[in-house]
Amino acid sequence: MTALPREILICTIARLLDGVRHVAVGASSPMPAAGAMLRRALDDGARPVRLSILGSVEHNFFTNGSAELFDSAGQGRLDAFFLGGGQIDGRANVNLVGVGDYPQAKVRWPGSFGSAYLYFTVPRVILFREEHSPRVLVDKVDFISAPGVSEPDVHRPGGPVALLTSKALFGFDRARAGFALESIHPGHDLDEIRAATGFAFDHAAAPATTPVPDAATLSLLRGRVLDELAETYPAFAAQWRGDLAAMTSEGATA
Amino acid sequence: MTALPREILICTIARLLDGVRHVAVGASSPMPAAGAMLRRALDDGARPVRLSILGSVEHNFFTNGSAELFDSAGQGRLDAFFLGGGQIDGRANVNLVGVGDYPQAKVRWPGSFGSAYLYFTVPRVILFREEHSPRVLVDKVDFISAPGVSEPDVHRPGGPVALLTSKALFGFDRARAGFALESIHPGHDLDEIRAATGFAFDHAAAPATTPVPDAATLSLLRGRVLDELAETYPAFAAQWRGDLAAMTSEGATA
Amino acid sequence: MPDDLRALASRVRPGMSLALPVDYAGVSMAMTRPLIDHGAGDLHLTCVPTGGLQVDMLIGAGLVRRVETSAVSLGEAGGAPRFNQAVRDGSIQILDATCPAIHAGLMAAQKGVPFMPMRGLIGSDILANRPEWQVIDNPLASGDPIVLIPAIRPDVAIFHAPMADREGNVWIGRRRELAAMAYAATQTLVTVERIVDRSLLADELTAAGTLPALYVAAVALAPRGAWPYGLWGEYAADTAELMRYAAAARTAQGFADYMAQKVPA
Amino acid sequence: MPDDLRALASRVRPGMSLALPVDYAGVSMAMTRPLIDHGAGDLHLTCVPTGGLQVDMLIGAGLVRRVETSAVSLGEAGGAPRFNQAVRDGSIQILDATCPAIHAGLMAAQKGVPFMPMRGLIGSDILANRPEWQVIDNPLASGDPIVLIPAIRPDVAIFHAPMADREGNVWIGRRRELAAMAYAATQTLVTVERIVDRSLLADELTAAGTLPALYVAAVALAPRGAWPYGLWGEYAADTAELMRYAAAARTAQGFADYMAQKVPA
Repeated sequence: MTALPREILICTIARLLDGVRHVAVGASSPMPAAGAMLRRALDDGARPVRLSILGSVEHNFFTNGSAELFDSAGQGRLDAFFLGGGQIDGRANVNLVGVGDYPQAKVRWPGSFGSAYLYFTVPRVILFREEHSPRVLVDKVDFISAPGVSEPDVHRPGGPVALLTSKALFGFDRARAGFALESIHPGHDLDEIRAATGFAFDHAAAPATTPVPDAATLSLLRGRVLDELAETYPAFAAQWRGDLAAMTSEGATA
Repeated sequence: MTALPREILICTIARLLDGVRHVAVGASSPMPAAGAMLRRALDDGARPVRLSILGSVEHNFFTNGSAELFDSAGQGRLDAFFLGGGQIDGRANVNLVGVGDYPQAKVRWPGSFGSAYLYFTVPRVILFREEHSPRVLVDKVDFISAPGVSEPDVHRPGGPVALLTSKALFGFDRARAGFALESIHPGHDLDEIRAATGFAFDHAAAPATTPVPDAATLSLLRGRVLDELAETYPAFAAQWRGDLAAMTSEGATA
Repeated sequence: MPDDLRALASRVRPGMSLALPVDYAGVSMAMTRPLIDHGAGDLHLTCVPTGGLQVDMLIGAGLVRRVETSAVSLGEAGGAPRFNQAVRDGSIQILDATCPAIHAGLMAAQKGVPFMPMRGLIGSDILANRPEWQVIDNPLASGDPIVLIPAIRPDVAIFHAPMADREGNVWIGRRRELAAMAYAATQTLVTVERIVDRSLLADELTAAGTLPALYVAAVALAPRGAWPYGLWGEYAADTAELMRYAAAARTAQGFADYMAQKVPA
Repeated sequence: MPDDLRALASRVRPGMSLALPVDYAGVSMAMTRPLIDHGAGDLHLTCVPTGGLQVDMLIGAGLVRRVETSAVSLGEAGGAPRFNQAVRDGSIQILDATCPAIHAGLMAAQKGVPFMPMRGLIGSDILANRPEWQVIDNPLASGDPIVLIPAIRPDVAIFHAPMADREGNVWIGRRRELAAMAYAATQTLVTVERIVDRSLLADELTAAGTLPALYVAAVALAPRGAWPYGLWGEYAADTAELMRYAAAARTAQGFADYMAQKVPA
């Protein structure tokens, strides 16, 4: 079976979530949600994986209002979280506020949400942004919604562990405050990554290729996970099913 | 109609509660509760008086656990509260902890409960202790659960306004940090009060007598209020009814 | 427009601070037009902890001086056009926050204390732009910087809930940020889907999700009062309408035209 | 004694700190004898915010090193005899508090902060005897002393509730101090009147009063598990039994005799 690009991303996310007990994803984040659902399916019977989808009624087991997610992070009960960002820079600083001089930004985004807290308190924060371009991955963000690293005296049990884009997976080294290229997704190459990345990063001379899911994982993903996902993200699930159907018919006619 | 001594106390409490919107009483405080219920009955139609009886399911409109009473006081939403005390001294310091050297007190009482907070935050705290003796009304408490007065820089919107015992009513002057005798209950006199009080207090040469309730108030008290009270304090209400019956039959046979 | 919504709106006076809930918690959209018609301006909005359509409309109507928020957006329908424009123009002051900082400020007001400590924030430009948020060295463990968030005490909190009883108790379910807003605010105005005859405090099952009348200044009936937002356990959001607004409100004129339309029954 | 109560008790290890609720909130009296039989001692008890029969029994059984509380009593049945004796003897350390200080310490743990500020207390001997409670000058307004209460992070919270579901969600109604204990504690052990098949989170009405399984380490069935205390909405306290205990436990021997009796079915 051939994996779709988004399936490789979802399986990569599931891999990054190995071992978590509780992961939260934003309201409109189908790919992280799918990755977490795949993680839960893979760990079925071995370890319970709790998934909170913010703003969802269905996948919200909180009962103390919108503060409870943050409280649970402060208590050390939230293991993993995803952050996007209009801009992400080479020190893993995240900007969710805008482009240009603050406060009268040229481009204004919604705002920082809970990033300035969760980035400090959640041990495994995964930066996830599909667009991999110099516009997003900048040398220095215009506004720091949440900093990638902190001085040693700052209480910070959490922080970034990885940056996943449509082209590649980077790991983040907190000591060095920089990214290292871990793998390039099939169909992309180092030159392309270099050109698309606005910050400097470490990499092997011949970087690894991001692993493609095996048949068992793919079938779990296209079965149980896709069904679960469809409840919360029907449009995303429908498009995915459409692409799978197209791929199958292409395969049939090839 | 002749008023029972406890009825004079209850009516005095209702008088002290004039104008409150929200009053809280302890779990086993039938007289303060009766005073608050009388206040509510007197204000019926004019102003809603909310009554919280701590630990009661019936008279508990809180829905955020046992912290909510204190939170509501901190928000300025609690106008009046009652404090007792194993010892009360002339500066209105209250001791709910014990007699003798702390911590290995000779006599240990349950503890300070919420006094060290509510005494600071509730504008109208009424000290209520039926026993009027040098053992209770002391010159200086052995342990300050909650101080009667504070330095001017201490945030303190609340504090004591009065001390009511089975013998007399005192007002408290925060500026002078001392009590003044306001009135003596019928059947008692100044010499008796002096002998029974372990601290010095101001008083008029001929102190007033605590007013006895008029017929309308007494009938409200023995009707609606006694019925309401019986729901939460059945034993107290039954004894009261018994005393009323005895008084009536005495009157009939006199 | 029902008189009682008008009466609720009339409690808001120019210059007041208003606390408004996040999209999915119960936004009293029914109060939006009464507030605009009433016209009290120069408002300070506190979004608990983020804002959306209602905030965008109040800004578009020119009633807002300042917004404290962790974000303003229309969710799936994209950015909040009148908010974004006002920020670019500098016609409103923006106090960027992060969700738990707003919760912390309300909690300080709930507890009657001047501040709450909060982890995180240090090194962010959010903190750099909030001079009233102080960093102190944790007095209980030196060499441990921590941020203090001042209490947020809104003049008025406004939200929409499924039901209230005749005593003014309001059922908020597990959306306890609505209680937090009410505890912190001086007065709380609530619209509801329905008014029930039986006291919500009469049994423990409904009592568990009830905000007591102690905190509620006024209640008004407003069926489907969160529309076009949804109300948890009641009805879903009308995404098409949010999209229609988002498209219309890209310009000031488009916003004015949208707002001039009759509200659907 | 059911095996599952024994299993719950076995999670308590010597030297641990235990959070126990106030009389009327839901005391897991069913866990008292299993804890005593299990025998893990040297315990630090935190009463949320006051203690009663369970605390007195654990002290009488010699399992307690230290008690932090705002009061210990048997309510209508009078003083707590084993507690009072232990305080006089100096055989336990007493950390006298005031109710909202205990709530503040738990809230700090809930919020993941090292302390909470609190009004009141200044000038009391409670404060004078708690060197770990610090008075600082409010950094946001000078000349304003305020107390900081350090976070209370119990190892184990133990309480009794009406019901749990098969996923481990527990219905606590409006007794939200039980949630506060669970948020603050590392693990929470719960006994319940009954286990229900339907998820408590499946509808908003029950969800409103539910503590999610995220915070619950183990649940065991214990019908009438608060006896002789009552359980709100379920059954009243057995005052006669509390009186019987109060009379018996005036002496160490009387306490031992009482505890040696078979528990009524």
